[in-house]
Amino acid sequence: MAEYLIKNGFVFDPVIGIRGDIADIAIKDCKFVETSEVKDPKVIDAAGKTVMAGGVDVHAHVAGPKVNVGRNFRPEDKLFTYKPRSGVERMQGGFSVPTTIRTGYNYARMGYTTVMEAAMPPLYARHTHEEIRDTPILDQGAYPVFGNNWFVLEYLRNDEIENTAAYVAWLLRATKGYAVKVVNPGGTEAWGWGLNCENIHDPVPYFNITPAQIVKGLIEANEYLGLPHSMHIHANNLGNPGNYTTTLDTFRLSEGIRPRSKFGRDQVMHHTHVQFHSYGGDSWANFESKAPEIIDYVNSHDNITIDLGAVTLDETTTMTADGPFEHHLTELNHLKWANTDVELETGSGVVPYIYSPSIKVCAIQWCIGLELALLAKDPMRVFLSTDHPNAGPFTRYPRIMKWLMSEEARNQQIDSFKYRDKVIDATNLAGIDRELDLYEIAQMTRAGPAKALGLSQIYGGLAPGLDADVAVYDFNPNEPYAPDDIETAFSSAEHLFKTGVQVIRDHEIVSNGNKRTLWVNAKVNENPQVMRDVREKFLRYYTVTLNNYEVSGHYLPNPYVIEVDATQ
Amino acid sequence: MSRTVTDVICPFCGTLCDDIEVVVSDDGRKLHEVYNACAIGAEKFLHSQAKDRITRPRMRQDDGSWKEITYDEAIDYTARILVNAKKPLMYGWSSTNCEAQAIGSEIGEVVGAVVDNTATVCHGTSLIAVQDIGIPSCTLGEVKNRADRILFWGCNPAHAHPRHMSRYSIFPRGFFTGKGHTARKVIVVDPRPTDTANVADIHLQVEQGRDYELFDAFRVAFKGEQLPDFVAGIPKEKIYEAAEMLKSGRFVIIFFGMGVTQSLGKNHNIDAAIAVTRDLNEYTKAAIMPMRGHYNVTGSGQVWGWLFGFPYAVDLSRGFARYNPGETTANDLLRRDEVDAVLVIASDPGAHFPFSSVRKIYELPSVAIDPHETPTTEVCKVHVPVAFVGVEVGGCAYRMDNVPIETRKVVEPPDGMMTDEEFLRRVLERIKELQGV
Amino acid sequence: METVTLTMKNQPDLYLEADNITPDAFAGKKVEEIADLHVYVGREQHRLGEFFEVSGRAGATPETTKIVINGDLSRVKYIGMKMTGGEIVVNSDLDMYVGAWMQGGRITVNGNVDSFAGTGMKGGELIINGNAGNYLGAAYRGDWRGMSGGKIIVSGNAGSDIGTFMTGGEIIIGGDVDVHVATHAEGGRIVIKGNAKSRLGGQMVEGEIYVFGTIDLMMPGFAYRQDVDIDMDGIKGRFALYEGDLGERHRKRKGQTIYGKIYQLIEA
Amino acid sequence: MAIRVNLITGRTIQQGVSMEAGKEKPAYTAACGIIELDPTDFRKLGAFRGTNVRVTSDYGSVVVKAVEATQGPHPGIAFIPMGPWANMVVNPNTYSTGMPTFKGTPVTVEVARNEPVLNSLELVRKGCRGELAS
Repeated sequence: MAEYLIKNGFVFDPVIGIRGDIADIAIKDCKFVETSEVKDPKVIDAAGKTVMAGGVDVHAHVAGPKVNVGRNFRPEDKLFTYKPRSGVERMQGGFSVPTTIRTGYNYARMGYTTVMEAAMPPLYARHTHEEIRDTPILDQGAYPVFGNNWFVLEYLRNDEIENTAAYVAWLLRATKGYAVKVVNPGGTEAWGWGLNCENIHDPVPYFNITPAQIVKGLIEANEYLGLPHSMHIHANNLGNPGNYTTTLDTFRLSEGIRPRSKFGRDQVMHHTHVQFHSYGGDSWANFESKAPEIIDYVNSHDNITIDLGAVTLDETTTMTADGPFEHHLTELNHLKWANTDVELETGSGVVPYIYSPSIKVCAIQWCIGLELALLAKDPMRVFLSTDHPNAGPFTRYPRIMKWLMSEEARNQQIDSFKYRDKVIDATNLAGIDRELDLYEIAQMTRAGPAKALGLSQIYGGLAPGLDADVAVYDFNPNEPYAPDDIETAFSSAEHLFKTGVQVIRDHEIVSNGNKRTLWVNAKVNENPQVMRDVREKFLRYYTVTLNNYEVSGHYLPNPYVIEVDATQ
Repeated sequence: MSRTVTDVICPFCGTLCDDIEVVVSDDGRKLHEVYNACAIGAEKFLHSQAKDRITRPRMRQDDGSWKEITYDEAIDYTARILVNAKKPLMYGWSSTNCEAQAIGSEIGEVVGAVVDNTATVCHGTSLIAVQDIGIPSCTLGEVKNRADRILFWGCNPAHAHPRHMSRYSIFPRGFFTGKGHTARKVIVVDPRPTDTANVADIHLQVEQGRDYELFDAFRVAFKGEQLPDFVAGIPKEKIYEAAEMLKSGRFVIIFFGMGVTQSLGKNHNIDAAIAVTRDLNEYTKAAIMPMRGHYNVTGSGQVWGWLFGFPYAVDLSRGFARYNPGETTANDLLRRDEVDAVLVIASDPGAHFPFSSVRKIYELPSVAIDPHETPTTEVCKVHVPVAFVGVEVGGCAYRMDNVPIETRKVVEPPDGMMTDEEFLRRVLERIKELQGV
Repeated sequence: METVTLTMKNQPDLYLEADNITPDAFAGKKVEEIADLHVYVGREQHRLGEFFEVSGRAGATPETTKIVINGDLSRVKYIGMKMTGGEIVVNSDLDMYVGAWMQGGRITVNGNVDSFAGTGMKGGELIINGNAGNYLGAAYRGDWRGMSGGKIIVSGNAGSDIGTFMTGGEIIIGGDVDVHVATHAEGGRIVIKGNAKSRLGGQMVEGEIYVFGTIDLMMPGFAYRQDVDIDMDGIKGRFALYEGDLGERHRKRKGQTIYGKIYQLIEA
Repeated sequence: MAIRVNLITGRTIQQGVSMEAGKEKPAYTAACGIIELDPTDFRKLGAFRGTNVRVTSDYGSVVVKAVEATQGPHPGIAFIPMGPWANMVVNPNTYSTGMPTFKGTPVTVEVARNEPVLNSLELVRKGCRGELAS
């Protein structure tokens, strides 16, 4: 393995605790090492440039069945934006839902090296892994969804945490999944009948359980197992005016629960794309931001982490396992609607959406996403995301960084809104002068997400021993710059190393890398009841046999297995 | 002695039954018996054992006879016709695994081909409709566990998907459907009283080619608006009755097939069918699903979806991907003389394309990769026999509801035979040699 | 206005993709530079000059550039694609995508054109003195924003799927049309001076279709409302007005539901 | 005598089974080299069941064996199972959708008692070489 020395860059790294000082970063055998340990390194001159660890995305929809529905049913999303093949790069298409090839390359161009697929329907796990396999460069894992799963509903109806945990462990292994994802708990099962669960106490039809019981039970099962990541939730009532109370109710379900994990995380609940869950008012007419109420709660409760789901004001494609929400959306915008309900497990929907700066609600949504970040007290617990592609494509992360780092850029955007004054009235952003620095950006995009995922032993920083994922950006924080310079620089890393392999050199992709797929293998005590229930459900209700369900190893050509021992 | 392999996946139709049992010899070289499969599926497994099977590539000679050639010669020929062409067509892909499809996609990229799959003569028009209006759908287990209203429109599962009705749609007892078929209402729309129509509560014998009008009439009926006395040969009272039967269900599923995708209107018929489904979701829960034909035509659309962003008819000739059925679809390309070489794999356009297109294949440099002897192999210059996917080699396939299932190898192919995947991998290597990269 | 004349001298083995033949690409260029523009045959890239004699001169801007094309162009695609101004006159039949996504200027084709002419058109004029193929003035696959402005005039017949997802602009057909007209339309106007077959206005939300000749079969979703007298923009006479598609959802304006409208001539 | 009928094509279980058993085999010809006619159309044609007939459309012509509809009645509609025989006569027009019009081709059916039904390989081979009688 080659040795590298990245010399004289301005280094921002919360793990080492270095805030833009000039330092050298050494790489040897895929890992960061002390500079004294490299003998004959290739030297990268980073003088005048910014150096950060590889980015970590805790929540994006980048691989699997609904993503591919989004690709295949939107040919117009690829019109005139295709990038031809050249050099090591294969052809790349799609704007809001890029092909797997473009997904890998474009994340790398932004300096990201790890991306988690946020919702994997277990029955479609094989598909998700096929796409992950064909996404170059990135390390990836996928979160199977549990919040509407019949096993979970039946066990938690009777508070059977141990059985739930045993089932979770079995399903993580069967699907090669990474974490416990919950989407609109109970609501998507209700959608099997065209219904929904609109708050945490709305009972799930036929199953005699509430979303609150599901969420609390899955947090407890997650901690019973001590998984690397916490339960990761998209709460009920997404996208509706006045939903912030549901969000706060959901947060409160974590109260009093502490993490029981040896993977270094502090939270027991990660709530995702909180922008979509921070709405006040009771109609689109008096729709307003409740970001302060939401972030106050997060600021004062250290067992919660969130990601933003920031709106980028683009034409995009929404996609979620929240089936009833997508139906609601297509009723609003009358655009094409795809839906897939998945037997015994989950559902999903896909609808194109245009976040127009000329529409008041869209502009308010944009403000809310940024408010959450700017009002956050602990950037180690609030992560940058667009819930790609729901609030906007991930390729806009550098633009969000610009908005977070520059009040001038925010004001330009606010002033261009068609309903500027009404938007200002309904939000708080115009009064916020905070400008994040690159250290805080590194917390929100590197160290924080890595820690929340339980992966701070390999990702998120530049400390010796960590995997050598590092980006060099052509950006000098000590020279004057225009807001757009931030976006330009962070859209195109000058150099990128992924696990010690240089994948970008002089802004050009030079290698397809050495991608890995992460999954969690949790060992539990033998549980004959759960295995009997599994056999029974496959025999009677599934349409595939149990023996054809598990994803076999060859779908993960380069796996990275995290072993968890929950036998007791 | 023999042994039984269970949980075998049937590589015939999009129903992708995965409960087949196959009895093979102890050494795994002979396949003796097949259980649980339908007549067609059983035949597919058994045919792999045919004594007169072609096991080596062959090339057509000037005098019209075949000459056996080596796999190396076949690889070289295939690579050369693709490299020498300005715009080759690589067609088929539906009866092979996703692994082979992925390599084929890369070949297409490298040589600037148009890749198209059998959806082009099957559910391609459904895919166009989905792009125009979307598709509210579900997995087949949702149908089994919830559906109490079943509408088959322009499809005849009794013949084309023989186990569909018993495994998924009309007869099974599921979680919320413990009474099986007795609690389900079945409507069939077809210009013929098919064997499927015989088990229906209502058969609407639509005037052939007037499905679009009848779908529209359903939508008018849902809204309580007035209909003409007859639409598509059906009296309006029957349309109102059928519309009410659908609205009164708790979970409606519409299955549709070639009767609507291939008749006048094509994508519009499906567009209107999906609109009917959307409408029904105002009143109850409804889903719709195409009855996909080849067992892995769906997978081919998925692989190209994630690699290129389009499910079929993908033109890679200019180094990037373009898509427009009517231009980049196999029959239009052949009819219009837009391509100058043809590779056919895992399908039989010779039997299933209009003859005017078949003759174009005959006139071009061409290779057919197929375990069978077919009308396609008859008109191509080179025939490359390969192992049967799902019988002699495993690999991933996607069911009609897009559920991916890994097919199993149950028996050894004849000695020395290549798989699709191996052959294509070697072709790709040879192409890179010829291109000097 | 300056004029560049192209004369086809060599036929492509397959089809020629000539998206660079627009006033936008030619403007401000010398003859040699125009001859150096790229055209494509399959995966091969060629110079425009390999297929065309190029003469005359281009204007400084698209608006001041006219292109006249002679020879047999029946195997040439994408003429005038995305053009924003100026003029193109083609004295030949053309293949697909003439004037696709055009935004301004004028294209005159003295001959027939194949399918997808005027796809996603936003503005300008496309005049076809001949017949047009299918998908004239239609949306690109999957796009719900079809032809939104400009005008297409066809002297002869047109194929199926005219004006799919049309939201604005006008299409005038001198002769007959095949099935599926203005499907999913949410605006715009289509005038058919000859006969129509069936499926006019299927899933139509808004917009107008005028038919001077016969209609083989009216959609069940269209209801006869009344006879109306019209005299505007060259449309004159007594028409039977049908509204639909009743199966679709429709907007309301000032308390009134807005429908798609089909006007069929009763007497001139 | 000749009759005009509306031709549709599609799968039958016999077509599926014989296709998987080998398209070069006689069973495939027996399953697909046929046209299913309604009894009323048989009467109009004035032919017995099992007679060879020539089916002709604007797009081509083929000889198949006439049999009685197995899924009828459907007067005025004729059915040839999907395959090379049907594809000699179907309407190849795709209306720019990629999909030929496999269903709904007007055809003429006339008795052709002495003309043979070719097997599938022969049919396409002779067709490609221009050796078919019409």
